[in-house]
Amino acid sequence: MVTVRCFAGVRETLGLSTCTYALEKPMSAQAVLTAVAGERLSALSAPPLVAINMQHSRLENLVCDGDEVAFFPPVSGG
Amino acid sequence: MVTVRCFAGVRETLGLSTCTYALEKPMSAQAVLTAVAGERLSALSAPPLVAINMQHSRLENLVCDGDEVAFFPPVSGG
Amino acid sequence: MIVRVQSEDFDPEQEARALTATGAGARVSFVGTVRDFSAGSQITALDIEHYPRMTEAELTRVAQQAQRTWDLLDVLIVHRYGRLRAGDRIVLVVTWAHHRKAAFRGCEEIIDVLKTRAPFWKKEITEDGATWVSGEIPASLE
Amino acid sequence: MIVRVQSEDFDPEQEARALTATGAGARVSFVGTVRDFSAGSQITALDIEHYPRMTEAELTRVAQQAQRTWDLLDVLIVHRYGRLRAGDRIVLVVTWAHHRKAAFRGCEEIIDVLKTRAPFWKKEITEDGATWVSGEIPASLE
Repeated sequence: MVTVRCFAGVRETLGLSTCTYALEKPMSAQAVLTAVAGERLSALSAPPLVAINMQHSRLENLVCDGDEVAFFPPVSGG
Repeated sequence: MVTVRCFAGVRETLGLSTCTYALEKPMSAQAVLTAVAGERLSALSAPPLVAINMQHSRLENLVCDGDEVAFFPPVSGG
Repeated sequence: MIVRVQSEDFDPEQEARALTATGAGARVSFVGTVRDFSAGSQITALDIEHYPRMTEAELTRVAQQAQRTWDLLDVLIVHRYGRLRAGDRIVLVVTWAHHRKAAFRGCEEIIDVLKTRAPFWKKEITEDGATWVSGEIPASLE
Repeated sequence: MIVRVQSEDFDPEQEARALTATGAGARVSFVGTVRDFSAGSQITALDIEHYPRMTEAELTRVAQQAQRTWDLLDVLIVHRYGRLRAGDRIVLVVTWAHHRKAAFRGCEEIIDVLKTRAPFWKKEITEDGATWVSGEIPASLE
Protein backbone atom coordinates (compact mmCIF):
# COMPACT_ATOMS: atom_id res chain seq x y z
CA MET A 1 0.00 0.00 0.00
CA VAL A 2 1.30 3.47 -0.89
CA THR A 3 -0.12 6.80 0.19
CA VAL A 4 -0.72 9.15 -2.71
CA ARG A 5 -1.07 12.90 -2.15
CA CYS A 6 -1.73 15.71 -4.59
CA PHE A 7 -1.26 19.43 -3.99
CA ALA A 8 -2.29 22.79 -5.42
CA GLY A 9 -3.24 22.80 -9.12
CA VAL A 10 -2.61 19.07 -9.47
CA ARG A 11 -4.97 18.34 -6.59
CA GLU A 12 -7.65 20.58 -8.11
CA THR A 13 -7.29 19.28 -11.66
CA LEU A 14 -7.34 15.63 -10.64
CA GLY A 15 -9.95 16.20 -7.95
CA LEU A 16 -7.74 14.10 -5.72
CA SER A 17 -6.20 15.11 -2.41
CA THR A 18 -5.13 11.90 -0.67
CA CYS A 19 -5.72 8.24 -1.43
CA THR A 20 -4.02 4.91 -0.99
CA TYR A 21 -3.03 2.51 -3.72
CA ALA A 22 -2.24 -1.16 -3.36
CA LEU A 23 0.98 -2.09 -5.16
CA GLU A 24 1.73 -5.67 -6.17
CA LYS A 25 5.39 -4.81 -6.78
CA PRO A 26 7.52 -1.63 -7.03
CA MET A 27 6.37 0.61 -9.87
CA SER A 28 7.29 4.03 -11.18
CA ALA A 29 5.72 7.18 -9.74
CA GLN A 30 4.34 7.79 -13.24
CA ALA A 31 2.57 4.42 -13.18
CA VAL A 32 1.07 5.15 -9.75
CA LEU A 33 -0.17 8.50 -11.03
CA THR A 34 -1.71 6.92 -14.11
CA ALA A 35 -3.41 4.31 -11.97
CA VAL A 36 -4.95 6.72 -9.47
CA ALA A 37 -5.77 9.62 -11.84
CA GLY A 38 -7.50 7.58 -14.52
CA GLU A 39 -8.86 9.62 -17.39
CA ARG A 40 -8.45 12.90 -15.55
CA LEU A 41 -4.71 12.58 -16.14
CA SER A 42 -5.10 14.15 -19.58
CA ALA A 43 -6.46 17.32 -17.95
CA LEU A 44 -3.00 18.13 -16.48
CA SER A 45 -1.35 20.78 -18.63
CA ALA A 46 2.15 19.51 -17.79
CA PRO A 47 3.69 16.51 -16.06
CA PRO A 48 3.65 17.17 -12.30
CA LEU A 49 6.65 17.24 -10.03
CA VAL A 50 6.94 14.29 -7.69
CA ALA A 51 8.23 13.63 -4.20
CA ILE A 52 8.77 10.16 -2.81
CA ASN A 53 8.86 10.02 0.97
CA MET A 54 9.03 13.81 1.03
CA GLN A 55 12.14 14.04 -1.14
CA HIS A 56 12.10 15.54 -4.61
CA SER A 57 12.20 12.66 -7.09
CA ARG A 58 11.41 11.93 -10.74
CA LEU A 59 8.38 10.35 -12.36
CA GLU A 60 10.49 7.39 -13.49
CA ASN A 61 11.70 6.63 -9.94
CA LEU A 62 10.29 3.54 -8.27
CA VAL A 63 7.70 3.62 -5.52
CA CYS A 64 7.70 0.74 -3.05
CA ASP A 65 5.20 -0.63 -0.57
CA GLY A 66 4.86 1.73 2.40
CA ASP A 67 6.08 4.79 0.50
CA GLU A 68 4.32 8.12 0.33
CA VAL A 69 4.29 9.61 -3.16
CA ALA A 70 3.15 13.16 -3.88
CA PHE A 71 2.37 15.01 -7.10
CA PHE A 72 2.33 18.78 -7.42
CA PRO A 73 3.09 21.70 -9.74
CA PRO A 74 6.32 23.72 -9.62
CA VAL A 75 6.59 25.39 -6.21
CA SER A 76 6.14 29.10 -5.54
CA GLY A 77 7.11 29.78 -1.95
CA GLY A 78 9.22 32.49 -0.41
CA MET B 1 40.96 81.07 9.24
CA VAL B 2 40.55 77.31 8.85
CA THR B 3 39.51 74.81 11.47
CA VAL B 4 41.90 71.87 11.77
CA ARG B 5 40.78 68.62 13.38
CA CYS B 6 42.68 65.41 14.04
CA PHE B 7 41.22 62.03 14.93
CA ALA B 8 42.23 58.68 16.41
CA GLY B 9 45.94 57.77 16.04
CA VAL B 10 46.75 61.02 14.24
CA ARG B 11 45.23 63.04 17.07
CA GLU B 12 47.21 61.05 19.64
CA THR B 13 50.51 61.11 17.76
CA LEU B 14 50.34 64.83 17.03
CA GLY B 15 48.87 65.66 20.43
CA LEU B 16 46.39 67.82 18.55
CA SER B 17 42.60 67.55 18.57
CA THR B 18 41.25 70.83 17.21
CA CYS B 19 42.88 74.16 16.39
CA THR B 20 42.45 77.02 14.01
CA TYR B 21 45.00 78.23 11.51
CA ALA B 22 45.09 81.64 9.79
CA LEU B 23 45.59 81.28 6.04
CA GLU B 24 46.92 84.15 3.94
CA LYS B 25 45.83 82.41 0.74
CA PRO B 26 44.59 78.94 -0.27
CA MET B 27 47.16 76.27 0.47
CA SER B 28 47.29 72.48 0.26
CA ALA B 29 46.01 70.33 3.10
CA GLN B 30 49.58 68.98 3.37
CA ALA B 31 50.89 72.52 3.94
CA VAL B 32 48.26 73.15 6.63
CA LEU B 33 49.24 69.91 8.32
CA THR B 34 52.93 70.78 8.22
CA ALA B 35 52.20 74.21 9.66
CA VAL B 36 50.11 73.03 12.60
CA ALA B 37 51.97 69.80 13.42
CA GLY B 38 55.48 71.26 13.46
CA GLU B 39 58.18 68.77 14.31
CA ARG B 40 55.72 66.19 15.58
CA LEU B 41 54.82 65.52 11.94
CA SER B 42 57.76 63.13 11.63
CA ALA B 43 56.21 60.95 14.34
CA LEU B 44 53.37 59.91 11.99
CA SER B 45 54.10 56.46 10.62
CA ALA B 46 52.22 57.16 7.37
CA PRO B 47 50.64 60.16 5.65
CA PRO B 48 47.18 60.65 7.13
CA LEU B 49 43.92 60.63 5.20
CA VAL B 50 42.30 64.03 4.83
CA ALA B 51 38.76 65.41 4.65
CA ILE B 52 38.00 68.96 3.55
CA ASN B 53 34.59 70.17 4.68
CA MET B 54 33.75 66.64 5.70
CA GLN B 55 34.38 65.14 2.27
CA HIS B 56 37.23 62.70 1.62
CA SER B 57 39.99 64.64 -0.16
CA ARG B 58 43.70 64.39 -0.88
CA LEU B 59 46.68 66.02 0.81
CA GLU B 60 47.42 68.00 -2.34
CA ASN B 61 43.92 69.52 -2.49
CA LEU B 62 43.60 73.20 -1.61
CA VAL B 63 42.14 74.47 1.65
CA CYS B 64 40.48 77.90 1.59
CA ASP B 65 39.54 80.40 4.23
CA GLY B 66 36.54 79.18 6.22
CA ASP B 67 37.15 75.50 5.43
CA GLU B 68 37.35 72.70 7.94
CA VAL B 69 40.21 70.30 7.28
CA ALA B 70 40.59 67.00 9.14
CA PHE B 71 43.44 64.48 9.34
CA PHE B 72 43.00 60.88 10.40
CA PRO B 73 44.20 57.31 9.85
CA PRO B 74 42.40 54.79 7.60
CA VAL B 75 38.92 54.19 9.01
CA SER B 76 37.75 51.01 10.76
CA GLY B 77 34.01 51.25 11.27
CA GLY B 78 31.22 48.74 10.71
CA MET C 1 18.98 25.73 13.87
CA ILE C 2 15.30 26.55 13.83
CA VAL C 3 12.98 25.75 10.91
CA ARG C 4 9.28 26.43 11.34
CA VAL C 5 6.19 26.56 9.16
CA GLN C 6 3.15 28.33 10.58
CA SER C 7 0.04 30.28 9.64
CA GLU C 8 0.61 32.97 12.30
CA ASP C 9 2.62 36.14 11.72
CA PHE C 10 6.09 36.38 13.26
CA ASP C 11 8.24 39.12 14.77
CA PRO C 12 11.62 38.98 12.98
CA GLU C 13 13.63 40.27 15.94
CA GLN C 14 11.86 38.10 18.50
CA GLU C 15 12.55 35.05 16.34
CA ALA C 16 16.21 35.93 15.91
CA ARG C 17 16.61 36.29 19.67
CA ALA C 18 15.74 32.63 20.14
CA LEU C 19 19.14 31.81 18.68
CA THR C 20 22.24 33.46 20.02
CA ALA C 21 25.22 32.45 17.96
CA THR C 22 28.05 33.41 20.26
CA GLY C 23 31.06 34.70 18.42
CA ALA C 24 29.06 35.74 15.37
CA GLY C 25 30.27 39.04 14.03
CA ALA C 26 27.55 39.23 11.40
CA ARG C 27 23.84 38.55 11.21
CA VAL C 28 21.89 38.90 7.97
CA SER C 29 18.09 38.73 7.87
CA PHE C 30 15.76 38.52 4.91
CA VAL C 31 12.06 39.26 5.29
CA GLY C 32 9.84 38.58 2.29
CA THR C 33 6.45 40.28 2.26
CA VAL C 34 3.42 40.19 0.00
CA ARG C 35 3.91 42.98 -2.54
CA ASP C 36 1.11 45.43 -3.17
CA PHE C 37 -1.20 44.02 -5.77
CA SER C 38 -1.04 46.19 -8.89
CA ALA C 39 -3.64 48.94 -9.05
CA GLY C 40 -5.64 47.47 -11.90
CA SER C 41 -5.72 43.94 -10.51
CA GLN C 42 -8.68 42.42 -8.70
CA ILE C 43 -6.41 40.49 -6.35
CA THR C 44 -7.47 40.82 -2.73
CA ALA C 45 -5.34 38.16 -1.05
CA LEU C 46 -2.91 35.30 -1.46
CA ASP C 47 -3.50 31.74 -0.25
CA ILE C 48 -0.40 29.70 0.44
CA GLU C 49 -0.80 25.93 0.43
CA HIS C 50 2.01 23.65 1.56
CA TYR C 51 2.90 19.99 1.97
CA PRO C 52 3.04 19.53 5.75
CA ARG C 53 6.16 17.76 7.03
CA MET C 54 7.84 17.84 3.59
CA THR C 55 8.14 21.65 3.92
CA GLU C 56 9.95 21.30 7.23
CA ALA C 57 12.12 18.47 5.89
CA GLU C 58 13.03 20.38 2.73
CA LEU C 59 13.70 23.68 4.54
CA THR C 60 15.95 21.78 6.94
CA ARG C 61 17.89 20.26 4.03
CA VAL C 62 18.25 23.71 2.43
CA ALA C 63 19.44 25.22 5.73
CA GLN C 64 21.92 22.40 6.38
CA GLN C 65 23.36 22.65 2.90
CA ALA C 66 23.91 26.41 3.24
CA GLN C 67 25.34 25.98 6.71
CA ARG C 68 27.95 23.58 5.37
CA THR C 69 28.75 25.63 2.27
CA TRP C 70 29.13 28.96 4.07
CA ASP C 71 30.28 27.75 7.47
CA LEU C 72 27.32 29.46 9.12
CA LEU C 73 27.15 29.52 12.91
CA ASP C 74 23.37 29.21 12.88
CA VAL C 75 20.31 29.47 10.66
CA LEU C 76 16.66 30.36 11.26
CA ILE C 77 13.84 29.91 8.74
CA VAL C 78 10.18 30.74 9.38
CA HIS C 79 7.70 30.40 6.51
CA ARG C 80 3.99 31.11 6.65
CA TYR C 81 1.06 29.43 4.90
CA GLY C 82 -2.62 30.27 4.71
CA ARG C 83 -4.30 33.52 3.71
CA LEU C 84 -2.06 36.59 3.39
CA ARG C 85 -2.75 40.16 2.33
CA ALA C 86 -0.61 42.91 0.80
CA GLY C 87 2.19 43.89 3.17
CA ASP C 88 1.99 40.68 5.21
CA ARG C 89 5.25 38.90 5.99
CA ILE C 90 5.66 35.53 4.26
CA VAL C 91 9.15 34.33 5.09
CA LEU C 92 12.08 35.07 7.38
CA VAL C 93 15.62 33.77 6.88
CA VAL C 94 18.37 34.69 9.33
CA THR C 95 22.00 33.61 9.12
CA TRP C 96 24.82 34.09 11.62
CA ALA C 97 28.48 33.90 10.65
CA HIS C 98 31.87 35.08 11.80
CA HIS C 99 32.13 37.37 8.81
CA ARG C 100 29.63 39.31 6.76
CA LYS C 101 30.33 37.76 3.35
CA ALA C 102 29.36 34.31 4.56
CA ALA C 103 26.24 35.61 6.31
CA PHE C 104 25.11 37.46 3.14
CA ARG C 105 25.90 34.60 0.74
CA GLY C 106 24.33 31.99 3.01
CA CYS C 107 21.13 33.99 3.55
CA GLU C 108 20.69 34.71 -0.15
CA GLU C 109 21.37 31.11 -1.12
CA ILE C 110 18.77 29.84 1.33
CA ILE C 111 16.02 32.08 0.00
CA ASP C 112 16.99 31.32 -3.62
CA VAL C 113 17.01 27.57 -3.11
CA LEU C 114 13.90 27.61 -0.91
CA LYS C 115 11.94 29.22 -3.74
CA THR C 116 12.68 26.32 -6.07
CA ARG C 117 12.52 23.41 -3.61
CA ALA C 118 10.22 24.06 -0.63
CA PRO C 119 6.74 22.72 -1.38
CA PHE C 120 4.64 25.89 -1.11
CA TRP C 121 2.14 27.07 -3.71
CA LYS C 122 0.61 30.54 -4.01
CA LYS C 123 -2.88 31.25 -5.23
CA GLU C 124 -4.06 34.75 -6.02
CA ILE C 125 -7.58 35.41 -4.79
CA THR C 126 -9.84 37.79 -6.71
CA GLU C 127 -13.51 38.60 -6.21
CA ASP C 128 -14.37 36.34 -9.12
CA GLY C 129 -12.16 33.39 -8.33
CA ALA C 130 -8.58 32.35 -7.86
CA THR C 131 -5.48 31.62 -9.94
CA TRP C 132 -2.40 29.60 -9.07
CA VAL C 133 0.87 31.52 -9.35
CA SER C 134 3.17 29.70 -11.76
CA GLY C 135 6.06 28.22 -9.87
CA GLU C 136 9.69 27.31 -10.32
CA ILE C 137 11.17 23.95 -11.21
CA PRO C 138 14.05 22.87 -8.95
CA ALA C 139 17.31 23.36 -10.88
CA SER C 140 18.45 19.85 -9.98
CA LEU C 141 15.37 18.37 -11.64
CA GLU C 142 15.41 20.39 -14.84
CA MET D 1 15.93 57.34 4.64
CA ILE D 2 17.27 57.31 8.19
CA VAL D 3 20.96 57.67 9.05
CA ARG D 4 21.90 57.90 12.70
CA VAL D 5 25.07 57.77 14.79
CA GLN D 6 24.65 57.16 18.51
CA SER D 7 26.33 55.70 21.56
CA GLU D 8 23.19 53.87 22.75
CA ASP D 9 22.29 50.34 21.73
CA PHE D 10 19.48 49.85 19.21
CA ASP D 11 16.72 47.32 18.61
CA PRO D 12 17.00 46.21 14.97
CA GLU D 13 13.29 45.50 14.52
CA GLN D 14 12.15 48.66 16.30
CA GLU D 15 14.41 50.71 14.05
CA ALA D 16 13.16 49.01 10.91
CA ARG D 17 9.56 49.73 11.88
CA ALA D 18 10.23 53.46 11.72
CA LEU D 19 10.35 53.07 7.95
CA THR D 20 7.58 51.30 6.13
CA ALA D 21 8.46 51.03 2.49
CA THR D 22 5.06 50.26 1.00
CA GLY D 23 5.24 47.93 -1.92
CA ALA D 24 8.55 46.46 -0.85
CA GLY D 25 8.61 42.71 -1.37
CA ALA D 26 12.01 42.31 0.26
CA ARG D 27 13.81 43.63 3.30
CA VAL D 28 17.41 42.71 4.10
CA SER D 29 19.05 43.61 7.41
CA PHE D 30 22.66 43.39 8.44
CA VAL D 31 23.65 43.56 12.11
CA GLY D 32 27.35 43.75 12.91
CA THR D 33 28.40 42.84 16.43
CA VAL D 34 31.65 42.88 18.36
CA ARG D 35 33.16 39.42 17.93
CA ASP D 36 34.36 37.53 20.96
CA PHE D 37 37.90 38.55 21.74
CA SER D 38 40.19 35.57 21.21
CA ALA D 39 40.85 33.48 24.31
CA GLY D 40 44.50 34.43 24.70
CA SER D 41 43.97 38.15 24.18
CA GLN D 42 43.83 40.70 26.95
CA ILE D 43 41.19 42.75 25.14
CA THR D 44 38.31 43.73 27.39
CA ALA D 45 36.48 46.28 25.24
CA LEU D 46 36.44 48.31 22.05
CA ASP D 47 36.30 52.10 21.91
CA ILE D 48 34.86 53.59 18.75
CA GLU D 49 35.78 57.17 17.96
CA HIS D 50 34.11 59.07 15.13
CA TYR D 51 34.10 62.41 13.35
CA PRO D 52 30.76 63.95 14.34
CA ARG D 53 28.74 65.34 11.43
CA MET D 54 31.11 63.87 8.83
CA THR D 55 29.96 60.38 9.83
CA GLU D 56 26.32 61.32 9.18
CA ALA D 57 27.25 63.10 5.94
CA GLU D 58 29.33 60.20 4.67
CA LEU D 59 26.79 57.54 5.66
CA THR D 60 24.12 59.55 3.86
CA ARG D 61 26.28 59.67 0.73
CA VAL D 62 26.87 55.92 0.92
CA ALA D 63 23.13 55.27 1.39
CA GLN D 64 22.13 57.57 -1.47
CA GLN D 65 24.64 56.00 -3.83
CA ALA D 66 23.35 52.50 -3.06
CA GLN D 67 19.76 53.66 -3.32
CA ARG D 68 20.41 54.95 -6.85
CA THR D 69 22.46 51.93 -7.94
CA TRP D 70 20.04 49.31 -6.68
CA ASP D 71 16.77 51.22 -6.95
CA LEU D 72 16.13 50.73 -3.24
CA LEU D 73 12.79 51.87 -1.83
CA ASP D 74 14.38 52.92 1.45
CA VAL D 75 17.54 52.63 3.54
CA LEU D 76 18.26 52.72 7.27
CA ILE D 77 21.72 52.95 8.83
CA VAL D 78 22.44 53.13 12.56
CA HIS D 79 26.07 53.09 13.73
CA ARG D 80 27.27 53.23 17.32
CA TYR D 81 30.32 54.87 18.82
CA GLY D 82 31.82 54.78 22.31
CA ARG D 83 32.72 51.79 24.46
CA LEU D 84 31.49 48.39 23.31
CA ARG D 85 32.02 44.88 24.62
CA ALA D 86 32.00 41.41 23.05
CA GLY D 87 28.56 40.64 21.64
CA ASP D 88 27.45 44.29 21.51
CA ARG D 89 25.79 45.50 18.33
CA ILE D 90 27.87 48.04 16.36
CA VAL D 91 25.98 48.68 13.16
CA LEU D 92 22.61 48.10 11.52
CA VAL D 93 21.93 48.44 7.79
CA VAL D 94 18.44 47.76 6.42
CA THR D 95 17.39 47.95 2.77
CA TRP D 96 13.94 47.71 1.23
CA ALA D 97 13.40 46.83 -2.42
CA HIS D 98 10.77 45.39 -4.73
CA HIS D 99 12.89 42.31 -5.25
CA ARG D 100 15.33 40.38 -3.11
CA LYS D 101 18.41 40.66 -5.32
CA ALA D 102 18.42 44.45 -5.09
CA ALA D 103 17.83 44.40 -1.34
CA PHE D 104 20.72 41.95 -0.81
CA ARG D 105 23.15 43.72 -3.17
CA GLY D 106 22.28 47.16 -1.80
CA CYS D 107 22.67 46.12 1.83
CA GLU D 108 25.99 44.42 1.23
CA GLU D 109 27.33 47.34 -0.79
CA ILE D 110 26.42 49.79 1.96
CA ILE D 111 28.25 47.85 4.65
CA ASP D 112 31.27 47.27 2.36
CA VAL D 113 31.57 50.94 1.38
CA LEU D 114 30.81 52.19 4.88
CA LYS D 115 33.80 50.24 6.19
CA THR D 116 36.18 52.10 3.90
CA ARG D 117 34.61 55.58 3.97
CA ALA D 118 32.71 56.33 7.20
CA PRO D 119 35.06 58.07 9.68
CA PHE D 120 35.00 55.63 12.59
CA TRP D 121 38.11 54.28 14.33
CA LYS D 122 38.27 51.27 16.62
CA LYS D 123 40.62 50.97 19.56
CA GLU D 124 41.11 47.72 21.43
CA ILE D 125 41.27 48.18 25.17
CA THR D 126 43.42 45.85 27.28
CA GLU D 127 44.29 45.97 30.97
CA ASP D 128 47.68 47.39 30.08
CA GLY D 129 46.67 49.94 27.48
CA ALA D 130 45.03 50.32 24.14
CA THR D 131 45.80 49.75 20.45
CA TRP D 132 44.19 51.25 17.36
CA VAL D 133 42.77 48.70 14.94
CA SER D 134 44.39 49.21 11.54
CA GLY D 135 41.84 50.57 9.13
CA GLU D 136 40.96 50.52 5.47
CA ILE D 137 41.87 53.07 2.83
CA PRO D 138 38.90 54.14 0.66
CA ALA D 139 39.27 52.43 -2.73
CA SER D 140 38.69 55.73 -4.50
CA LEU D 141 41.69 57.26 -2.73
CA GLU D 142 44.14 54.40 -3.18
